[in-house]
Amino acid sequence: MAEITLVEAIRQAMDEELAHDENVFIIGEDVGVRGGVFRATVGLFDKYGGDRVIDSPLAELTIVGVGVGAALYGKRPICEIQFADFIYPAFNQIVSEAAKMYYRSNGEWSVPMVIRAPYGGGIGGGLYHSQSVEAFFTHVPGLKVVIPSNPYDAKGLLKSAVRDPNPVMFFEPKKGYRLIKGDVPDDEEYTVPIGPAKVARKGSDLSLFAYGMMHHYALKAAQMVADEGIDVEVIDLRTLYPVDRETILSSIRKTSKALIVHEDNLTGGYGAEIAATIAEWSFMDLDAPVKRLGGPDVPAVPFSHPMQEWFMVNTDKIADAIRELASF
Amino acid sequence: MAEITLVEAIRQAMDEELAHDENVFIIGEDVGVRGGVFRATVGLFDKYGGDRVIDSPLAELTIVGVGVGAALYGKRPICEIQFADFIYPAFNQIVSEAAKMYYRSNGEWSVPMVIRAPYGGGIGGGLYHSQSVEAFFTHVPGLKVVIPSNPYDAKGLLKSAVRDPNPVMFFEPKKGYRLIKGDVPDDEEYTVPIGPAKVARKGSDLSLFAYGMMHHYALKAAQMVADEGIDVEVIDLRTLYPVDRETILSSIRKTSKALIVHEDNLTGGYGAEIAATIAEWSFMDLDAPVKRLGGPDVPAVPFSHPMQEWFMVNTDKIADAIRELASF
Amino acid sequence: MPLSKELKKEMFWMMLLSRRLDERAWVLHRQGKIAFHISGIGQEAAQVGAVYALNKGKDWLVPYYRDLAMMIAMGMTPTEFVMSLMGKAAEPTSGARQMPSHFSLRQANIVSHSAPVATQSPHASGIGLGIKLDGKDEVVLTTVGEGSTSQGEWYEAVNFAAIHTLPVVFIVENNQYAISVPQEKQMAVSNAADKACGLGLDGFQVDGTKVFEVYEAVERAVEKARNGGGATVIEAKMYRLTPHSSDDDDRSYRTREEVEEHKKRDPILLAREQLIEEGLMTEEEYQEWEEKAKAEVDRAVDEATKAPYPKPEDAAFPVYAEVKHG
Amino acid sequence: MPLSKELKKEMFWMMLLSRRLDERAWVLHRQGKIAFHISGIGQEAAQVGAVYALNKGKDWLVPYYRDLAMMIAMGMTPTEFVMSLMGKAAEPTSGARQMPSHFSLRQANIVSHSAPVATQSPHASGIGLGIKLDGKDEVVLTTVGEGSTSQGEWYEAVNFAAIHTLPVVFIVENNQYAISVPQEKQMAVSNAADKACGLGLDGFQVDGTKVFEVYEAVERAVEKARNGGGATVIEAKMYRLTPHSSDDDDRSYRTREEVEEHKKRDPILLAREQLIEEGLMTEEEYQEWEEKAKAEVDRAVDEATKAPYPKPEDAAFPVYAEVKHG
Ligand SMILES: Cc1ncc(C[n+]2csc(CCOP(=O)(O)OP(=O)(O)O)c2C)c(N)n1
Ligand SMILES: Cc1ncc(C[n+]2csc(CCOP(=O)(O)OP(=O)(O)O)c2C)c(N)n1
Ligand SMILES: [Mg+2]
Ligand SMILES: [Mg+2]
Repeated sequence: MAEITLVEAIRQAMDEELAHDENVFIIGEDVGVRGGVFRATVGLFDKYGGDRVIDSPLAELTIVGVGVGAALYGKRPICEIQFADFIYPAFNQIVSEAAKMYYRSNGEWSVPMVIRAPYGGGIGGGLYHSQSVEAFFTHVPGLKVVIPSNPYDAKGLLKSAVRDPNPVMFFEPKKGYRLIKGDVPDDEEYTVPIGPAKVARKGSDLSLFAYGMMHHYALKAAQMVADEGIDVEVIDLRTLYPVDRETILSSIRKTSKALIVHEDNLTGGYGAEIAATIAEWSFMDLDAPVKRLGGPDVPAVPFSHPMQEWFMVNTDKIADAIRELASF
Repeated sequence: MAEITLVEAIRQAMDEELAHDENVFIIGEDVGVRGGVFRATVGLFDKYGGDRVIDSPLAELTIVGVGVGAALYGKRPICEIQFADFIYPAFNQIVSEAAKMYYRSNGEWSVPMVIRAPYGGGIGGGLYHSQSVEAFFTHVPGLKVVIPSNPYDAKGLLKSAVRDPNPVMFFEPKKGYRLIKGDVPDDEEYTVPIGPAKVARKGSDLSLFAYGMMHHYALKAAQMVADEGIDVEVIDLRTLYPVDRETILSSIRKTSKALIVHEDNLTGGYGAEIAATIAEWSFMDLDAPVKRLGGPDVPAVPFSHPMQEWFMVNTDKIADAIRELASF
Repeated sequence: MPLSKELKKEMFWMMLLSRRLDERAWVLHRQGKIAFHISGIGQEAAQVGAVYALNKGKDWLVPYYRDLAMMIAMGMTPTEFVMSLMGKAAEPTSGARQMPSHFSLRQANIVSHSAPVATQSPHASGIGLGIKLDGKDEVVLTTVGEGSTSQGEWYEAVNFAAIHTLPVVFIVENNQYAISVPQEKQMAVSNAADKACGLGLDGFQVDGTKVFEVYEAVERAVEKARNGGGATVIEAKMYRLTPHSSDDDDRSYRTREEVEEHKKRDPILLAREQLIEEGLMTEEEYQEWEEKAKAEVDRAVDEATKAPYPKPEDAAFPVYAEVKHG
Repeated sequence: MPLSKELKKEMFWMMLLSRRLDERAWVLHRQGKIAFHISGIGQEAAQVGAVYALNKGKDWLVPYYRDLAMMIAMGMTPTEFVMSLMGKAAEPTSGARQMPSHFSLRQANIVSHSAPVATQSPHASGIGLGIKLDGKDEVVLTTVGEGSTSQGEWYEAVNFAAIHTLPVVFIVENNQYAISVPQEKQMAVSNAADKACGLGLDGFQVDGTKVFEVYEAVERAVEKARNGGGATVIEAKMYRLTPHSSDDDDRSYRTREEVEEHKKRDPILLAREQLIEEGLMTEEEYQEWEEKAKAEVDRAVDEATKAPYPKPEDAAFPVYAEVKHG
């Protein structure tokens, strides 16, 4: 085991997959000599060359559209979108093409590709370098949506994503790139399957669902209120789409209370689906309202520090929400 | 009063607004001499000329991006997207630009514009002429999202949309364009405010929330089960975003049961937000699970008739869901 | 490579068969037997000319919805096409999930396309990239309407192929309208081929009503691509002789005189004349072919009519490809 | 219109003030007083030259994030800029909602832009359309980096302006890199200006290190636009003398020698030499200006430092403009 950062785990996953399968290649802005603006591809250009690590033009539609074509040809592209906020020019290619190819061709054509993008706020990035975009994709059958919260999962899930025959959206909590560290086996290869959520902390009073950076905070908040006698079960959703209903509902059967947390805008966010799932399938198990905690409904995270803080969900806000719900 | 079709109501609204404010203009594909592929702009080119009714290049990004610029200049563009399925090339302009302009400039710049698009299936359009896209936009602060279900509302809401200082997404149930008829005053001008949902049918056993074509079916299904002694309150959501929480929650206080219907894919659809809202704020009023009925989670509506029928929500499926929930 | 007599005749046959099939689709629509048809009538020369420059089974095709004649020339059977018109389960493009004319044929390296225009263009560049990365001498040919070149998607696709010298031939089938909108509302250049100069690759215009001229131009571009010379834009100019689709009424935006004028340059007429002039085909032979085409189309309609519809619940799949473990 | 002595000196002053302000931003960043800076150093000639061709208060500007010198020349004060660097409430572009250098100045007809590149280009065309519809003789000028011309968004914007002969001047500030990516990975044409030929409008390249040459080229395009002659693409070629932003380290992708070589053609040096050579400015005058610039920048930092931050809850508004009834 070795303790590494989240971004290093992601780099390692790509390094191993480039070595493992010659059809794998990386395409994105500044992924080559620059090693990516977050250094997620550092060293890969030198190691694998310009044919495997391709600096694209400054055009996300190109990155994804060319990726789809290459995947149809039999390659396994890893497309990097520099910031999740810049994924919209590629929206048509993702939603109309990548997601629907397999179904529309009755299984004749598939698009094995990964689209990686750093997401999330709290890093002084303002409206256009802080966005959470997962909810736009957790509504699109044909896509898988993955958000890791720690290095072990990040590496294992990204390797699974590269090997998956379907298009996988892989969103990385950029604030955690260097902040979140964790152990990763350094002697054996492993993957983490796409699909199952993970009970990261067992508890009996309340189920707390989160992912990415917010899962990190959720664990801290659970720790915080544990001293106050509130026993929180914390679930790392990890694969957001398709939804792992079973893990979610079993937890509610045990705790009877649900709190869902994300940093994305509250209304129409991913939490709505989880809340709706619980309200329909676990209604008889519930003994309190299904509670959501999310970013406020303003267009995106503002730049100036005081306003950014106002926007961001954090450990304290989560702890408060836990207390409120637990005391219901 | 005169009985007119849904599409005629929309045409009249644009006609009146073009006459009412010289800053209003229409831009879109085939909106000129052709009068639109659904004939929603028929006659307007002849009446107002090519400067007010502009045939755009075949490029949705252009339609919306140029619309945003014109709105910044002080014009009031009505942008037509030929089918909602083709809105994705404009996604970046809508989500990054139109929606965020007012906030990001601290109120200095606003984007008064309407984006109209026919949506929905059941018309033999297959995967790419049948989509419901509202859920991508009901998550975007800064936008308003409107879906009318009948000619009176369509005309009144579209006129309000054109006069609104914010960007308004206006989705029209294309299957209802000629199918849905209704009375509209022909002697006096009126508008319908954007915001409030409408209790279209009072009832006490169960609250049924829908919009667009599905609202039309919802009313029929309510009628059907009325004979069986189930008294359904039917709410036409009309303005999907911002959400009219008050109308929704008051209805639940009365009926204690909620059924939400849309034709869009179930998971991550707009119904999730309504279900989540109810599960959080009306929990104590509920006596049954919050139920959603939506399209299945396949990429989009298939073409061939038997498969299309399998996909589409219809009056019978709604009636079944009502019966099931009412008997809980 | 100059075309042999046999090949020339074969090409004409493909055009003819495709035309009669296309016309039958209009009839089926009028008879209420199908719900929708989008036609390639008038564009057969460009389409057949283009794909005969490909090495079938080796090269790749990324077509658009008007490319019926391409599909027929590449091996899709008339029965398969009529099944797609009727939404029958066995149609090979999508198992009746897509509307008709949203083509795909896996075994012929013909990639599935969708309805939003120009989304296929970057796929062609991506396939070209795959070919280059694998060091193969395959070529991709892709098509689009002239109106669709207004999409940034087309520009980005060509730009990428030009930067990376990819083996892609971008054909623009310029039929002078995008539904009702004429070319001058789509672009300020006189010819779609002129767009190439702004993207740093060769661009040529060719008379899209002349099948053998199209063949020659595309053949040069294909061989250039195969030999590492990179991408080319070829505009084939012709005229859409029918309304945009069975949902369209073109009388609102163009005169009957204009349409009639262009019917004089119907590519089937022109090719037939040329073959007869060059002594490659006799009038009798032509009449036989007409009969044969009619028989093939009759049979296709017959077979397709008998073919079963999909089961409703077939629509539930296949959303995801299965993950293989190990 | 040839430039008067006064105007030439004023232009130089704007360049100088902007440069010293920009340099101070780097210092503030090193001091940990601000979190982020994106620099216009090396691009001042292109920027000042371009906006002096506009009729201030009448024409429109749709800038991008490197256009600090444009903003200063158009009337944004150094204090306002430093407030935006520091995220202070009173900064006029966004009330500190946006990152610094995401410009906007309502009273000067300078439109708010965002971070996703090239999204502003269609806005310029839309403003141009508004001008044309209203029959005004205003002009819009918009800027973008050369890398950003790879976006379909830019292509579509220029295409629309070309089709409709709109009064728009599209400037491409070609500083030879998009973060780390050099021009040859963005386009297959030799010059960004060449893209114009594929779009059916005039395109010119100008030496972006020479402020008066830029002025002359842009002035011609502006007057053409004003007189109904339509849009122009102008590529101003220069070099990005700093890393992409304060988050960047450019040593991974370019040599120090390359950067030093380009510093010899620093537009401030070139303009200063020219003014002195032409006898429009003395060395003493220049020194005075340096002091004056330093003083202005000092004062800006001072004022901005004292200015208050926004209140956290200010972030809740304004999401929607208020609907007026009646
Ligand atoms: C993105 C998108 N927008 C709109 C449409 C609707 N539409 C279908 S075909 C067409 C016109 C296409 O014109 P052109 O590219 O010239 O091809 P043609 O049909 O003339 O062969 C339009 C607007 C579409 N399919 N996709
Ligand atoms: C759509 C989008 N993708 C990626 C980025 C990240 N990014 C910011 S600036 C930049 C490079 C821009 O290069 P260029 O257009 O040449 O302008 P320059 O910065 O050199 O002035 C990139 C990739 C972005 N802002 N927007
Ligand atoms: Mg056309
Ligand atoms: Mg640059």
